[in-house]
Amino acid sequence: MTVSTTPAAITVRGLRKSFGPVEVLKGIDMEAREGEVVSILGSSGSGKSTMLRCINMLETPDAGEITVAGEAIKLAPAGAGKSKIADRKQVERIRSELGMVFQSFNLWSHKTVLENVMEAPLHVQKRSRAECLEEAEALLAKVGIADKRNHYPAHLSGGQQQRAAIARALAMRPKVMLFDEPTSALDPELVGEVLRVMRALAEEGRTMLVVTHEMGFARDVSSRVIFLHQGAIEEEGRPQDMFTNARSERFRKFISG
Amino acid sequence: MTVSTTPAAITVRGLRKSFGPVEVLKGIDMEAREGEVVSILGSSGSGKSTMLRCINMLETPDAGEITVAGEAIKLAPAGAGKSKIADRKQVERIRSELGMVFQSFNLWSHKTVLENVMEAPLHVQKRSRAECLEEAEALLAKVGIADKRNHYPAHLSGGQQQRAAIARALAMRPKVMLFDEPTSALDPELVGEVLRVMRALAEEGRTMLVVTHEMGFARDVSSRVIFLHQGAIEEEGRPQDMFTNARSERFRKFISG
Amino acid sequence: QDKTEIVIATEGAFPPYNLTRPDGTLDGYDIELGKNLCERMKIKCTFVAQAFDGIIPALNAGKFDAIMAGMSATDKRKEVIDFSMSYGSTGQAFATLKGGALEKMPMKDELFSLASNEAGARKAVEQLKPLLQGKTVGVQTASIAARFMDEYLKGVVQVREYKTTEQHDMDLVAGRVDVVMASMGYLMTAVAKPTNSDMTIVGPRFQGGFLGAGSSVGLRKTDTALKAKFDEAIAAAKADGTTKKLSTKWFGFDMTPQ
Amino acid sequence: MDILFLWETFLSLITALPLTLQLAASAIVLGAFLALGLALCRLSGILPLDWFARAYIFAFRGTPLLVQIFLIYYGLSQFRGLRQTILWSVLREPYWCAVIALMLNTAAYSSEIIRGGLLSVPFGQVEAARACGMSRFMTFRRITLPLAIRQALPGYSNEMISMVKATSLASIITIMEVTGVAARIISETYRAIEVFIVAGAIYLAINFILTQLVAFAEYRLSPHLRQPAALPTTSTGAA
Amino acid sequence: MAQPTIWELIGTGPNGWGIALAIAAVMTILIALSGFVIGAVIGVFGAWAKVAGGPVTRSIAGFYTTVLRGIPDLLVIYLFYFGGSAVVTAIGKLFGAQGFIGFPGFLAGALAVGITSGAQQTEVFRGAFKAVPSGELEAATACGMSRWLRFRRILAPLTLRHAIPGMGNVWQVTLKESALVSVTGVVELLRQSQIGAGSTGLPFDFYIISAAIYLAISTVSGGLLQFSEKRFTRGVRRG
Ligand SMILES: Nc1ncnc2c1ncn2[C@@H]1O[C@H](COP(=O)(O)OP(=O)(O)OP(=O)(O)O)[C@@H](O)[C@H]1O
Ligand SMILES: Nc1ncnc2c1ncn2[C@@H]1O[C@H](COP(=O)(O)OP(=O)(O)OP(=O)(O)O)[C@@H](O)[C@H]1O
Ligand SMILES: [Mg+2]
Ligand SMILES: [Mg+2]
Repeated sequence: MTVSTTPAAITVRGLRKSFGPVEVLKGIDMEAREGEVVSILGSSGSGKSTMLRCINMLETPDAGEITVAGEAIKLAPAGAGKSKIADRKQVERIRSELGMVFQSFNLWSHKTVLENVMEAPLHVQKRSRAECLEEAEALLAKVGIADKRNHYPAHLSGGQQQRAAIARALAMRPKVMLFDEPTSALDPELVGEVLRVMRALAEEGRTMLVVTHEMGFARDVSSRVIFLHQGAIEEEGRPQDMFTNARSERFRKFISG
Repeated sequence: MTVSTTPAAITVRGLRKSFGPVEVLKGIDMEAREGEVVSILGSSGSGKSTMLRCINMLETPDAGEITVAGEAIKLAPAGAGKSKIADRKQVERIRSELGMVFQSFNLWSHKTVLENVMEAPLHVQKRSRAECLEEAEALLAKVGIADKRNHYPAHLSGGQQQRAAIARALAMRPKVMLFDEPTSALDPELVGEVLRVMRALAEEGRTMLVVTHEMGFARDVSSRVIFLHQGAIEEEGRPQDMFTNARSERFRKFISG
Repeated sequence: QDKTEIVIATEGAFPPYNLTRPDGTLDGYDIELGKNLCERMKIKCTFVAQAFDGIIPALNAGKFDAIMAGMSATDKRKEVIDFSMSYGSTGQAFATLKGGALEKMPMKDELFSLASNEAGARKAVEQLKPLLQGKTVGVQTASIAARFMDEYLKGVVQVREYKTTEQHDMDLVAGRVDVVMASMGYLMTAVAKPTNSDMTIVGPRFQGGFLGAGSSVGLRKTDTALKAKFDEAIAAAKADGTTKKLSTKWFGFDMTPQ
Repeated sequence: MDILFLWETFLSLITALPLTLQLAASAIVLGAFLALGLALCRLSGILPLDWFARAYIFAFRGTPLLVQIFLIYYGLSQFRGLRQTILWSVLREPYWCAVIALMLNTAAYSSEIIRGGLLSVPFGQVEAARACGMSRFMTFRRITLPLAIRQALPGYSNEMISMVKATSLASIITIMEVTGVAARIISETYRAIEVFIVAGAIYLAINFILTQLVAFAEYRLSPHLRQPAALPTTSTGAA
Repeated sequence: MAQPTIWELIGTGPNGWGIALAIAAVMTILIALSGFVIGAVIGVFGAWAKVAGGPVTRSIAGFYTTVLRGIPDLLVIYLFYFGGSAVVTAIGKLFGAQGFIGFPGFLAGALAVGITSGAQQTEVFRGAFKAVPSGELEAATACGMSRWLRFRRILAPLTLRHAIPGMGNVWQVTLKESALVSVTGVVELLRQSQIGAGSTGLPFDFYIISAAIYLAISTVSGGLLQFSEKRFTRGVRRG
């Protein structure tokens, strides 16, 4: 692992998670330093989404330690090899600093696009309505769906929903962003657009964990690549090293398609 | 348009569709001959999904004529510039020959993966249980989720859900397949896998309409490409022509990302 | 514990014993007599309406102090509450449809007392048995009429129990039952209703014994002083003809108990 | 408390139990079919059917069951004409009047519960069924209804329980089911609380069994909402 | 005896029961409304306890819903009115209800109705909760919403969307159930009709009048429910 003086935004140690009899994460260790963009690659079902979801405690890890901005999330044993959240307030506070874009978007169906984007800044962060509105409009314009601001999610196309979800996550100005395949429903042109937005965020020093199938993004934008295979990290490193000179046979096969 | 002697599997003439005040499809004319693989490209919100959904009448077109395997779908005027389905039985019959993979998968949440795949062959097409089971297992193995056969959709990863949806559509052995971004949630390796499956289908003479953001697929597999822009066909042609020598400025910009 | 003020409960929908006027005031034989009795006892009393269902438990729970609701003092009731002496007794009578098979029931208007003339009553019933064989009789649930059917006509007639007497009248008119048994006082007013123009009172009447000593004031067992006062007042009202006057006004005949 | 009295009361009440169960079961089963029909009328989009169902539900939910039973039993018998027809052979019987009234009433309530369940089905899943050529009926039978039932079950168990309790109103039309007998014992003994406690225990027992059955059904019907238990895993690892 | 017509009966003339019926109708609405509101509050907590509670709260809630839904409502009212007289008096003081109605029968009735209605609403809310897509809740969790905020902003509106038809049912039931309160001496609509029917010997007229008044109350409340159903189903796509 690269040694660095930048403080770690996210540290994951010995993360394990099973669903029923199946162990999905088999002890993950990783770290993302502030301002880093980490791409998480891996085949379908390898545990990428589960890992992101463990980081903001949507799934409670069975074992392991997760540290966000230097603060370790407190877990308590819950018997039968499981854990549970020990301090709900702490987790809520930490979550409000982690933005998440879900693989399946999960927009709130009873709110319009604009309301979706304004919800968290307004009610979780308690910022002023005028400020939230202005920022929400700007974000919607940035992702190109300003004209859909008053539509309900059910009336949007797939790509529009995904962009709304991205805008919603950005609206919280989180320190760390967790993206679960944020460009899966987008056309090449928009992919370029969204990647530009993400690059700008990276330059502002925002930390990002991005699950992606866009090799272009992994190679060109990210500062580090993690390759998950069957619930364990098979290989990780700087993209220029990994894409040209991968140690793992599995990874070489993966990128060749 | 290329003149050909192969009969048309799908013909669309003057297809129009509005949602409220917004006209989403502004008169689409297209044709897919038997055994053809037509890629439908277009930016997010350009009406690709709506077009596929009109072809199997999940959205009723406002105007226009849709012909599947030489049989024109009967529409009746419904006032206010709208139409409605005139012959429900006809539409049901036609639908059972059109396989569809939805952009949002739409797996049946109360059935396991295997049950999802077997449902239509067993109950719509009334094939024997043994045959359906054998075929379903084979399809699941083909898309690589045989071990998840007894899982419910809620317990699958995004890519696994998408593959289950593909298997479900294939299980009906439809004459025409409508794919709405069938590889959006898949990693490059699986994309390759699924595209191979699709190519094999094409070689069997199955007609396919594929909405996709995979330029590789559009270029290498499809026999024709349609580029939708703001609800109208901006350009169409053979992929080799379009990708090297597009007439439309818009399309050139689109593929350059 | 000499009370100067009491609350008396009545049902409020059982004319002519008690009924409610459209403006909400209570009226009827129970009420007029009750007011008269209170004057005699020099007690200020208020009448309230209370559904019959909960009336005895509510008395015992202390929601009010006395019941005057055309209630017969039966043995069963006496297990739970006390009764004053009777202030009205009409006996139990039959009613059937005009032109029906039972219209010609014998012994019309003859009165048999189960207390003083048990044997006579039994003979009368024996005479009625062939006529009533297999007929359906309507009575009010758990009323003394129901008890009468159980003791004297079990196996001969089919009994149907109704929540209110009015309901068995309706079923008599509709033809679901052949004959009903209820208190004479009630039946007199029932047959006078325009809707019951086909109904007529037939056969003998019965009273006394388990049929109870007639309508009495219901009281808590602990209120012995109040009971003494009521007894005294009722005796006085009987003696000076008040009960005769009031019952003739409300029922059309004198029902002062002997 | 007087144990002997409670026991005697119990013995008298239990003889009326079969009648209570019979009334409840016939009303619930017949009512369920009618309810489904009404819910479908409401959702059919065919205006006359929709209005008919609305009016029906309005009338039967809007008025007390007691009044309905009363009007069906005593009210209809007021019409001399009706007493001459064949219908009278059914309406003459208190039992059938009770079943009819209970059934008509529960159908109105159940149809709204079923409608709520039908509306909660994610539309994408209906579309997927249509897209593979399922007829409207098959889509309904294989996809919409199973999903709707899962959603409506808790509410429907409410209604079934209400029906069991509502059979008690049949006592006003001379049917001697559990409450009818209880009312008789009360007016003979005036020990309302004790009798009601025994009757209550009997109803509670019926309803307890009923809720357990519904809960079991609910559990069986929603494996997709639970974590997979030890499924037969022929684990070959992810693809 | 000249029979008054139905119009005279509902009028305010010498034979008119109009005012008495109007007062009784207001009483019915008051009992039903307070019972329903009490029930809604209990229902929310009950459903929450059942869905999110630990084993102890869950079994308490389970016991509550089973028993309160299982026993006849009349028994609950009896227990409150006779048995719990002392408790009711204490609570009455707490709420300062004395001045308003001036009769603990009302309080006993409203509480009894509320507690039974609460058991039903618990089940309605629980069923509706299960229909909320888990992804939308996760999205709320992920942006750091506290439990309360998530409940208020996301869960409650989405749950209500599915709960409203069921709540409509419970409201109708509660409205009818208010009639049972008459055993406590409260003169509500049905009791007033029985008084009128008994006192005049015109049962049908009175039952039809009361049915009409119940229908009128349902119409108004039905309108409100439909309005809220519209409001809460914003953003739902249906074929
Ligand atoms: N039910 C609906 N009601 C209103 N507007 C709709 C509805 N469905 C789609 N639209 C609008 O129609 C337009 C076309 O939608 P469509 O889903 O066809 O886009 P698409 O080309 O598939 O885009 P994507 O690549 O993002 O999936 C969009 O602007 C969308 O907002
Ligand atoms: N709630 C659950 N219950 C049971 N199994 C689950 C659950 N969620 C995920 N899994 C299983 O865990 C494994 C990892 O899932 P995960 O969603 O993390 O995959 P992924 O790497 O994100 O894949 P994809 O690229 O397809 O989204 C999969 O095999 C999946 O079936
Ligand atoms: Mg995933
Ligand atoms: Mg689309």
